[in-house]
Amino acid sequence: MWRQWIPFWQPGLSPQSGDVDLLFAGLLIASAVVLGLLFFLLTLFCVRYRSGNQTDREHRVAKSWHWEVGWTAASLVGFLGLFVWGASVYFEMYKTPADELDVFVVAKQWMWKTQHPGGQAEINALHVPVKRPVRLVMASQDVIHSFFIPALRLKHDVVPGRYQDLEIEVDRPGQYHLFCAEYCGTDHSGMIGEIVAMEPADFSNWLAQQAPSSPLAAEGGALFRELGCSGCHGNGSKVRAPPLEGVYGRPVPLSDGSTVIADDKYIRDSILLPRSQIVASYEPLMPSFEGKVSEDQLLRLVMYIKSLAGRSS
Amino acid sequence: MSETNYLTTDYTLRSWFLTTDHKRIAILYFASLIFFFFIGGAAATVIRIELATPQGDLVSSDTYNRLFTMHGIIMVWFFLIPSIPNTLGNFIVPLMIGARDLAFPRLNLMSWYIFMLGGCTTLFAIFAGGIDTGWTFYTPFSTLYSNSYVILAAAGVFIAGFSSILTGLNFIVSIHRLRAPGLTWYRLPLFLWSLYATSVILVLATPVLAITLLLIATERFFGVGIFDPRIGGDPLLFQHLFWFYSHPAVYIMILPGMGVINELISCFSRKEVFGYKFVAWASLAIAAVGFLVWGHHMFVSGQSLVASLVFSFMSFIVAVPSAIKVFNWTATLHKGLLRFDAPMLYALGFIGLFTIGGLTGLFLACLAYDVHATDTYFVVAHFHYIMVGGMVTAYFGGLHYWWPKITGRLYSEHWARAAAVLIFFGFNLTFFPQFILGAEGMPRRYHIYPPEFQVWNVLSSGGAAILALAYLMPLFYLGYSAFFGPRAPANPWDAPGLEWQTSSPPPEHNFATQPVVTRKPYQYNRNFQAEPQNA
Amino acid sequence: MTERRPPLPLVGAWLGLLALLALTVTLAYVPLGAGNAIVALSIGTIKAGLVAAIFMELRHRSGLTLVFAGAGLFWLGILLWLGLMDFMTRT
Amino acid sequence: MPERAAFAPQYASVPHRDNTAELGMWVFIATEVLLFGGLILAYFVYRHAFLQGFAEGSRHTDIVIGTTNTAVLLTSSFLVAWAVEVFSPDTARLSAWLLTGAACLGLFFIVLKGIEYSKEYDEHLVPGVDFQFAGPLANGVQLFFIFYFVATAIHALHMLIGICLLTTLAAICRKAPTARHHTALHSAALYWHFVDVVWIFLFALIYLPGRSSS
Repeated sequence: MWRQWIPFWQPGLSPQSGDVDLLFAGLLIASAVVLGLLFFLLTLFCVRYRSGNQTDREHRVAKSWHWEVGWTAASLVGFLGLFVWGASVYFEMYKTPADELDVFVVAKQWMWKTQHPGGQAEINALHVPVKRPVRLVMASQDVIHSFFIPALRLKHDVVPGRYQDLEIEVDRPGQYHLFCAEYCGTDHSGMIGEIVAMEPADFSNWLAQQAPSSPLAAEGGALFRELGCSGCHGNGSKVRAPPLEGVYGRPVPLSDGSTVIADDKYIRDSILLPRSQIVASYEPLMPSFEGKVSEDQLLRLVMYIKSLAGRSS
Repeated sequence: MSETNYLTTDYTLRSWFLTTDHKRIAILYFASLIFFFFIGGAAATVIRIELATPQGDLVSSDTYNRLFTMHGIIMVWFFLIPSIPNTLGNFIVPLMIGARDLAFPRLNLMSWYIFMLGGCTTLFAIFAGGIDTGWTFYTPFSTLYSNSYVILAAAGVFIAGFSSILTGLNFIVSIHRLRAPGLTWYRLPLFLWSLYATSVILVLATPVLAITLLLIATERFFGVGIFDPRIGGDPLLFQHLFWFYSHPAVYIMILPGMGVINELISCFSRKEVFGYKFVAWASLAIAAVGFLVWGHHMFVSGQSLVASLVFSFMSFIVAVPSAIKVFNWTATLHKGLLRFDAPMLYALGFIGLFTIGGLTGLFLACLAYDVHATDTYFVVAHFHYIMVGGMVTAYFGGLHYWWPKITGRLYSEHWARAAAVLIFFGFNLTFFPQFILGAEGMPRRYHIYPPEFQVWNVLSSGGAAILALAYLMPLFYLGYSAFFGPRAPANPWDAPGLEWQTSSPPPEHNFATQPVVTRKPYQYNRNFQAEPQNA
Repeated sequence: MTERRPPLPLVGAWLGLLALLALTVTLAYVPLGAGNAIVALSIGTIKAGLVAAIFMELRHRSGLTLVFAGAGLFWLGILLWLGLMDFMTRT
Repeated sequence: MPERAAFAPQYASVPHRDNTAELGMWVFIATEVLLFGGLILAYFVYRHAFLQGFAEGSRHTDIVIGTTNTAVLLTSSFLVAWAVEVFSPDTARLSAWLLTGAACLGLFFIVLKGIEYSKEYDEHLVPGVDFQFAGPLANGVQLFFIFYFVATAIHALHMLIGICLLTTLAAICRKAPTARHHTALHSAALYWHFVDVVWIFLFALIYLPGRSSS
């Protein structure tokens, strides 16, 4: 409610953005109190002690431990309070909820390409259902971009060379700005788009109406054969390579004795840098696909391997 | 004039360009900085005119990107960082410590030549076609994708860095070794404490920038990718290295301004600075802790959660000494005899603007809010409140304060006050709307923006027009006074510092006899008359 | 008669440095796992300390010079500590 | 203008000037530490990420040349320290010889470094010019060699500056040394020792990792 009293202020539209707005209001109030006090004192002193004014100037004080310790301690306590508040909201924002919808985002100079698991692709737009957490898996093809939705008070840089997860959730249907917030070259200011939040039913309709392209996982499966991955990882191949059925989301023992969870990042790295993390009891034979597959193809492969998660090897 | 002073010892060009007199070198720097300030200002003017409308109708996107990059590079490295240290500092430090020159006068001259070489290299890069990476040179854009003169511009900044290092080295050693007899550390004016802290940062942070720029240039020139993600390099490593310099560099820019404010507040309140030791040590605390906070530029970059937490915590800690200073300045006014000459107007403006800049800094240190505000106009507004509202205001204040000492002439008080007031209003009108823009989510470095942001942008552009005019005013009345103003007495403000105890302008070697310091700085008697430090 | 021979500490430091060099190269070939890096850097630090204390005459210098010499190292420590912190704690 | 004083007007005495200069030199060295510091951070970050690659890269450097060079540099540092210790107008010739010796050792270091560079060029290990390395560790090895070349090149540049300083001072010692050259010699010596210290660490970071395993 209090947000409506601030002119020009659009309230945030996700569960967390309310907390961010509250934090913002807290910061504003704290600043206003400090500024108000300061300006009051400055004005008071400037008026009372101006050179033309006859007033009591005896007993001037040059230093005072009490005051110094007082305002140092007060600022310290105030600042620490703000730190704790800000950090706790931050943790809340980046918490991963269960049951998510995955959407892939590829950033490149100067557009956002988004892709739903069913294969529906969008450019500079992203349709999402309301009140449902959506996990964005973001990658950049070239330079650093930053995925910024002011209405959700959320942004994250997309650094080339790695996947970046970001959870979003929109409370109310509508159209909201999507900006690139990290300077990325000539058309940086043109790298903007729209987040379209819809009621779940509308969203399903929308998905169904999109050009029927094959689901990402299916395309990934085709790539899997095209690129020759199935030659080694497939059933009954002569080369001994780890089977990929049921791998996703499970711990994988590595040759150096450690284990990793086979998430998106791990699979991506295994395709690009296959010999950095060797699965225990396998030979490091796989060639690197660095430079041979685009980010678009990579995410299809990842989706495909993910779709194998349910099957047992 | 019966005696010769540093300006009248010799009139040849050679005597200026081969001088080792710190005062003449300060003048050389001053002239160069005015030049760079107006180049950077011109770029800002075009940017603000462009942003008055949401469409990109004045310049193309490529030109716009080159303009804000040029504005940033020129203003940061060729105006703000050298501004107070190399002009006012160069002139005043030896006078304040009662020395005949800095410890290494030839190094001082060399630093100016290096600075000019760096400046010319950068200008050449700008006029040969410009550079469009932003002043931050983020990889991999700067190394792999930008089609502009990155290496040349980086070389200019690299070269200018050595001038910073030499200046810092000279100040540190001079303040340690050349203090007049009786001038103990706790008798140093606070301007020197803050310049000492600044010098520590200059000496220890600048080399990291140098090596970072060198790596950028190597990567671009040879095509080897030390930050190239395609061979496993990490663009975030670049950001760490860059901000290890560039965040402390913010304190390089603001600390000298804080130093000047101490001198002004004390002189025009006719009172000792309240809590001298706290203010002095706060400078060093800012310099030291300022090195531990750089990661707050990277909260959304993908650095680890632990790192973000530590850097956020440290960022709040570093705000404490700044707060201490503001409270002490305010307390200094208490029971003073306040005169509102132009330097004092600048000082009061500084306190207000710096406090707003500092408080909004807390918004950005605050993890959850920074996620929203970083890379928006909120950041732009915040650092302009510190850099322009803080540093440039303090620079103008200091310039007016020491102007009679530097030139030996008095300026028109009326014009000076008018300019101070106009700058204050123009500044707020320019930059306050940008806080609102940022809070509403307008990203920075946007050439074209959605129309709903236009109202605030028009206000900001209008303020910028006022600010530009206000910044031109001193050029005229100060310029006029330098040649035609009335002669200044040795101590026009009746201040107690050593620099006021020699003639205006000072003789070639500053003091006719070696001053001996007998008391603390900023002493005034019961009748608010200055008690000189050396009497 | 002016002394022409090198003072004993200098010779001692020189021979010590060469001996440490031999030691560090030898130890580099002994498999110690992660210990190899620690050994190499520790011996390097001792060697640097010898050069600083004896060749650079720091052992005869006052506190101020020591502070100046140490400042660079201290700030290098900050750079490495906070810089590496990010990369060590990434998940 | 009156004849040149023995020291500039801002100083009170000759020792005052001398220890001011030494202090300045130490500030300069602190700056240099941070210059190499940025590189060292990059080294540790990538070594942390590419442990095997860095070990492999290290095995491709020439430890014989590396060790010889370390010994050469330590010895030249010793000669410079000796020259500073015995410097006085009547032992100037000895100082001159010692400095010449140190400068020659420095040159020898550069020559060996050049040989090493050319060997690495033959093995296609120069990133940006000719880098071919097959196998899983290629990225780590490439990052290692980028660090290797940048760090050793900057170090070699420092060496060249140092050699020029030592040669100039040797020439002065031969001709007309005065007490005021002692300060110059002392500062140059500090610089030379510092370059030596940098090498001690570069040696440990570049040549030693990965020797105990294959």
